[in-house]
Amino acid sequence: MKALIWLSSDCSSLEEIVQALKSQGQEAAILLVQDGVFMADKGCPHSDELKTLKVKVYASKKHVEERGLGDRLVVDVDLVDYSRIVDLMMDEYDKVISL
Amino acid sequence: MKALIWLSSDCSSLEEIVQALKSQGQEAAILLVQDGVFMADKGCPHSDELKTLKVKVYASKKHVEERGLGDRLVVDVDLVDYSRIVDLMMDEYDKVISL
Amino acid sequence: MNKKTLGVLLLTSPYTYQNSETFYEIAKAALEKGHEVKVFLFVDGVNNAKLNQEPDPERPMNERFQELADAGAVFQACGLCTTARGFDQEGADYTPGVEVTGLTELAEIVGECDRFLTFVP
Amino acid sequence: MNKKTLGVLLLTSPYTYQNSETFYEIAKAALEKGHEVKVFLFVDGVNNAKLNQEPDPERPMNERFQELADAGAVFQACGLCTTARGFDQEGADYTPGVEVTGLTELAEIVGECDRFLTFVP
Amino acid sequence: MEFTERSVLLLIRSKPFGAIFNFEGWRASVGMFGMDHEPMMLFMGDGVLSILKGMNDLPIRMFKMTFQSFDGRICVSKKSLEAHNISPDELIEGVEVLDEAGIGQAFVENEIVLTF
Amino acid sequence: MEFTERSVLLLIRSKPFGAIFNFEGWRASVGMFGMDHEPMMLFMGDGVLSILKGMNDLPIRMFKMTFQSFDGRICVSKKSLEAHNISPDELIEGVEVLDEAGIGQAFVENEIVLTF
Repeated sequence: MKALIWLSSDCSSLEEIVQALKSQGQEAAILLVQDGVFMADKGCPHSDELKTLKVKVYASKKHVEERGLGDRLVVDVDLVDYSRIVDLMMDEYDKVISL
Repeated sequence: MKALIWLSSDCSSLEEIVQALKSQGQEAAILLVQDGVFMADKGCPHSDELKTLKVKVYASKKHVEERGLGDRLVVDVDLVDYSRIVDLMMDEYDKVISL
Repeated sequence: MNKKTLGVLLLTSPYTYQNSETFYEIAKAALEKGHEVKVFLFVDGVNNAKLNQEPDPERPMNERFQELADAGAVFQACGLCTTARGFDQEGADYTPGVEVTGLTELAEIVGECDRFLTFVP
Repeated sequence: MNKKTLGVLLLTSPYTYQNSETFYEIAKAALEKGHEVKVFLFVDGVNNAKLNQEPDPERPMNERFQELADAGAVFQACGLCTTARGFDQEGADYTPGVEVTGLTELAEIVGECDRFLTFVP
Repeated sequence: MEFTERSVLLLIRSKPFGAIFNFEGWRASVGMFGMDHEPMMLFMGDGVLSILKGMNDLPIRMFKMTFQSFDGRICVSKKSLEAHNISPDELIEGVEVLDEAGIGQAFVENEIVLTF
Repeated sequence: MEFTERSVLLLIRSKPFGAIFNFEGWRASVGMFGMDHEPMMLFMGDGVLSILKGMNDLPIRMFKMTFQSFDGRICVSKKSLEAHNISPDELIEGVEVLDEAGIGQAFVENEIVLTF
């Protein structure tokens, strides 16, 4: 099972959920949308957490750009548009966990 | 000038505002209402901050009780009802800062 | 104690946020003590004035607004917020006594109050 | 790729939260790819369906809901949330195509979807 | 797709009272029985503040009783409890405390996740 | 009480875009000029994320231009900038960075505080 974690705002419990999935041999990836993209910003106290989780991180291109974070991201993210987000949710991953 | 800080949810910048007021020789007190009362709970990572600020802290009695925090408070608070809250805002303090 | 005026900015929806409950209790207590209360409904705060909200016995919003208005509270609702949300711009969807106005009226309240309280989300 | 069904739970108000924008874009993209979209409006999410929202050129909610419904999206709105907020329990205040139902219909969507997405505040 | 009876995870992360999402999560969980799903509630993060025994449970009492009468599982993250300095004996009756493996299984076994 | 022209503090603590409160704070600040108040905007906490130069300012451009044309002061907390790892040269034009004393004065000198 491959889970996609949709993170739109509050990142509490994110690390716990990712580690718990890993403990069961499951794969997890994170999709940052809306204010969730601030988690990859160099000013976010939780950006290190995101890096040390060593999971694939996607971020909504529109939400990163409108917030002016293009040059401020410190996490390696794949910028994705809505079409790709739908493919991630519907085809590339088996389950969506909304946070 | 005596400022009453109405804290209903998010405690970010609380410490900074209290210290800034003190730096100008002003007095500040804190009124915890609604989810703001969780800040005085023994499980809140910011309860120590509240203690070290050494300011008067009031908390809405109704909001503490309905949340079941009566025995869990680790900050010395004055429990107040709505009537007292109005007196604090209108008479005992000169300005309300809503957070 | 001197009678004073409390200005209020309410930014959130009823039922969904406890702000509406706390606002009511604070406004009622202030009016009972002889203070004036002037309220500006802004953003989702305009939803508080909507008529025909089901009379949840615990939270009868329409009755509460009427009760506060009858006791002298003044209510203004932001016009742009009102029309954006599909409510009548003349106030026909709102509790009687709630006037649909604009930010100049918020500025008026700010100039006429002794204390000001914002109910944030 | 297989055509699948996306279930959506929308909990927040339009204009106030970006969720409504993102929901629209995601639902549109999913429908264009041939997926089905089934939406349950819950808590303040029911406000998204309100008719006569001012056609903000950037965010014409009524047109967007109509466009999604015309493209096959199914919309249900929680009945208790609807009446609590003062809207007609038969759906007369809502965009055509939005049905006022209850949590059993949310459970139906949960049983009929391949993926489920919650738009939290 | 065809209707399928499912195991459903209600993930509750919000505080009680300040906003109604937490309580509406309880209501939604009960609604799952209407179509014979098997719902499980999982309290994580600030959601753990809503299963304190001392809390006034009037807003959710009926939902909780119904949920438990259908043998719905009410679970909480051990890690979140510890982070909030809550001991298991402060919790309402009938809550299972899950360790990391238990949390992992919850997300694996439940096909659908609803978040409040 | 009688109407009084005032100095008014608009305290902006919310993030931009995810919810509209931040942008509505800009709109309210401009509204203050309608009754000849003297508004000052103060960005603290996550509010500092809304005055980045690279942000798409379309939703607030007109408010910002109007606010500045009336010589309204736009201020930001130095401490909040540092906490968010933002250097002053990343900010939009015309923002004053306030240290602790400046923040203290802002809360002392402005008679009324509106929070967004």
